[in-house]
Amino acid sequence: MKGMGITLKHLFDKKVTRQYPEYKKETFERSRGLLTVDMDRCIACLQCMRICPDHCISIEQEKRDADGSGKAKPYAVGFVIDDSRCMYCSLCVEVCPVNCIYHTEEFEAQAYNRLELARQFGERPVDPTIDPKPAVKKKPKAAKQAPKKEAAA
Amino acid sequence: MQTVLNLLEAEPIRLFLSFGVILFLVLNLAGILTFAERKVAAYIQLRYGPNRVGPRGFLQPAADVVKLFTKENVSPQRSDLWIFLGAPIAMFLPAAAVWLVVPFAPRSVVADLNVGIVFFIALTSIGALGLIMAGYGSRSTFSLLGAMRGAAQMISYEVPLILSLLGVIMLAGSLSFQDVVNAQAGGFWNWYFLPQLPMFITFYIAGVAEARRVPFDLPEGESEIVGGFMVEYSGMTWGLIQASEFASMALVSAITATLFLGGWQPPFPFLDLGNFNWLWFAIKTALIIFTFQWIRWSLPRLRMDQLMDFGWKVLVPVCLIWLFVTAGAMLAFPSVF
Amino acid sequence: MAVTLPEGNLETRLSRYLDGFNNSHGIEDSLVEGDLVQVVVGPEDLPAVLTTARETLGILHLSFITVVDRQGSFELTYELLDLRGAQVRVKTTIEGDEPVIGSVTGIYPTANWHEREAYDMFGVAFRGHPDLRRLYMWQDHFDHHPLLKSFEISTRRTFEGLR
Amino acid sequence: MLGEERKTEETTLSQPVSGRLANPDIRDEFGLETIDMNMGPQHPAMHGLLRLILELDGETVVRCDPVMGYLHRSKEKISENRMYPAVIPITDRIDYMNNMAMEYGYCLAVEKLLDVEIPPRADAIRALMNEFSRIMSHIPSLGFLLLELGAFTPILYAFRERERIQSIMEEVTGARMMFHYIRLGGVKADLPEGMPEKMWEYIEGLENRLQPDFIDLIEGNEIFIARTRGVGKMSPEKAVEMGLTGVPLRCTGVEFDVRKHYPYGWYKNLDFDVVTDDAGDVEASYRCRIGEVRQSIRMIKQILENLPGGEVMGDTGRRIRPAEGDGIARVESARGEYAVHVVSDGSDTPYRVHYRTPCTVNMQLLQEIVPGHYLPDIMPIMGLIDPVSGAWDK
Repeated sequence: MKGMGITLKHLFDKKVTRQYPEYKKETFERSRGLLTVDMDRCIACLQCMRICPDHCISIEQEKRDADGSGKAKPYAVGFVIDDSRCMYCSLCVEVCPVNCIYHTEEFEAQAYNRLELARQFGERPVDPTIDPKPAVKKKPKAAKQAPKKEAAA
Repeated sequence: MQTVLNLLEAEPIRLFLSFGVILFLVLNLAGILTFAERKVAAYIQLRYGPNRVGPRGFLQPAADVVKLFTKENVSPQRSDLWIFLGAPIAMFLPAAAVWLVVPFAPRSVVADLNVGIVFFIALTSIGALGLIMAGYGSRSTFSLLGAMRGAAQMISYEVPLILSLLGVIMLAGSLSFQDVVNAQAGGFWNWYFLPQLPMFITFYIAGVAEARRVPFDLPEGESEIVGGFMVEYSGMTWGLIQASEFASMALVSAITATLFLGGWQPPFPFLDLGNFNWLWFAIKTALIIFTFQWIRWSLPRLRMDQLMDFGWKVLVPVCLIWLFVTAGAMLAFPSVF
Repeated sequence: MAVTLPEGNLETRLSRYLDGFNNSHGIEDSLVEGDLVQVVVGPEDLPAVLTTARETLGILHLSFITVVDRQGSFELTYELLDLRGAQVRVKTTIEGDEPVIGSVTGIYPTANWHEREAYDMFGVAFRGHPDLRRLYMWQDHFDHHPLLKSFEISTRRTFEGLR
Repeated sequence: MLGEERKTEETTLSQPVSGRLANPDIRDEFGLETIDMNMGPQHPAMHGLLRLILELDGETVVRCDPVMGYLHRSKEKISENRMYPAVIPITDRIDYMNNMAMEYGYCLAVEKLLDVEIPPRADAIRALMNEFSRIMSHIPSLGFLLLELGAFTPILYAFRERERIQSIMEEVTGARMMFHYIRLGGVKADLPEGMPEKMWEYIEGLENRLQPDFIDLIEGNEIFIARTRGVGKMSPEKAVEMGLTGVPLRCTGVEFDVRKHYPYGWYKNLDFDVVTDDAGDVEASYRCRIGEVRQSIRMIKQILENLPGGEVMGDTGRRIRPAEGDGIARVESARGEYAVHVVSDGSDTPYRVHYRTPCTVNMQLLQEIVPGHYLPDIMPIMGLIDPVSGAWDK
């Protein structure tokens, strides 16, 4: 029956709930919110698309001479992040060589339609329902060469 | 004007009118108590509770009722429909009808029956019927288990409930609530909870069990049998069951206040408020309701066998012993009583 | 405490385990490394080896059973712990597409659900299992064993209709 | 494919359900009929999505048959199709109450195959976060136990603590639940500025709050004792036979803790006790959990006092391709022994990953000890095992 006293004491304690829409939780420097892309810096290396465990990033690539250097380089004309699949693991952020994809402090992603959650960044929209190339299972070169050597020997 | 008042006080009209008033009060009481329950729960659990509808959430019960009325009333396909739909009414009406004999203030009681306590006991027993109807009618194993538990529990706890009243009846020498309250006049040392302390505690515990509150809420037992007898109810039938639960909780509190805590009698004679003595009654009832809620949010639930053990092996013997003590004391010192 | 757990030096215990296996069974291959004893046995010997492990050597805990689909053969790993710092790993390989192996539920009752899982995911049938039903997948109208390499999964977004 | 075996399965299924696991002593004492009842998968008190097929004789359970798979997401198959680093956020989702241990086990297993040296500071931070994660899982599980007994309040006190730890975790890792903090070769980032002091302050506060909010409120309650003492009682032989690990094993008196007996990482340097209890019932498991929270607090203090300096990430190279072979590692998660078996074929993705989650194994206990108990006792027994839906279904 000791518990009764404790509950009575808590009756007058300070309340700990936060009133959500008025008071939003503080975000930290490392908090992983919605992803966003700085398209000026993107070099369309497709590393984020490859590492993504959920295949939520689709990039449409094109050879284009964007910086006027006279050489046609890969250029991302379409870039879509599908928030309905993203699990905020931050792998794409770490893998990006030019730091063009990063987390914002936004964390409220809601929509009436799943398609609205696919956010387009490029100049041309990409259909998010079409699957990006899944992670290809590549054998390392050594493993591929080994049977050949045996055959040769 | 005077004739209208006289007409209103004429017997059949007065009864119907005041019964209407009581029904209105009880239905509102259920709403107010849901709100109070949620607020107390929230404050104990370090939350704020409902605070969006109306100022500080006061209109939350109204919003709940609107929601319940607009919800579809689903009944299981193979249920026994008449019994299924009759059960909430069979539960609500007895709980509301007992309020007829509860004295709110010196003159304000709907029907001052001279067998008021018997009326109270008789009508609370009917509550078990509604429970069994609900469990049987909805044709679900969970409901059936809940109803069986509920019937067993309510019938077992009826015994200590009645036994614990006997002491008060002996002391007051009457079965009328009004007489019992009058016998406790003159300050809190005259209230019956002092000479009848074991009976008071027994009545309180049995009352909690009758109102099916934690730790005796086995018929509902939401973590075992998912709401028990009312698992299949929805919409306003569910709301009616809920209203009857709250009404019977308030009823048990009111009866406890009447029989053991002096009803509308003020704790000290100089605090007599005259016509406003019903305030004392309200305060006492509210305090007891608060203890109900406090217990509910602090304690876990008993198991069926432990519940039965507690009822039959602890409460009933305590009542019987104290009954003999009271009777012996009345025989030995007739001058005191 | 009614359970007797092995005591003593880790190295002596490991060599005792290895000797125990070597003395009573034909072991195809064995390895001692760190706190690990690894033995490779034929599939028909496996229940007998585990009986030795539990009854004679007193290794009380079966940690898990892993099945690896090697496309044409199945590799089973039984990981045993003596709860005091030593691991014993029993490996066996079953050839063919319809693997059947003796159940060890009589020796280690905890193997019950491990074997049900292996049956569910790979179709490995355990002879003498008391209750060989699927553990995760639904019981009827599902004739696949999802962790086989021949069970292709598609990463295509299959909820177009829902969008 | 498996014609004959499939037939055995069918015959097993076509038998009357009541014949298989029932305890014949209890049933038909008076020639009564029993009720078949489905508890779950949608049941307000069930831990996640578990369906129990119960056979009841009045309130007494005669047979209990757990049916799992309602949250099966085939983590093992998914893991086979992801690159090694991309599996870590998936392991997070296995046991969503104690994610850190899930990541830790997988990383240890892959690191056995990788040629990488873990810096000592990374090891210490891993152990530190792991202990926080254990507190984060144990304290709500006490609350769940009380919730199942019908008391609603302790769970909210428990979640208050969990939320506060989650805030600390968010500041360190970036997420509140799915941390993805332990990486192959180390941890994602060093502790932020001023974090050790903050953790220290929180831990001291928790030590003070543990007594009133979780011990007095729960143990100082006669109804709690009446409901849990002697419920789910099992002998140590039974517990070892059933392959139990974690609290269900330790509450019977068998002293086994992976951190102590198969030490990994920074736990080799820490001084702590294995909390055991002799009773082997639900009350004993409650006391074990409280004891483990105290041990975790002790460990966190030790780690914070001697936090080594240096790097937090070992050099794994850009592409992670472990050597061929088996990598097996086990850690002590909040629920028991969690083991990961990674089979590598030398490519970018694992050939096979097997997760040995403690919940799956501990849940076998249900069909063994529930028959003979009353229906309301099932819930405390679930509280003893404290399973997590994501972990038993993988």
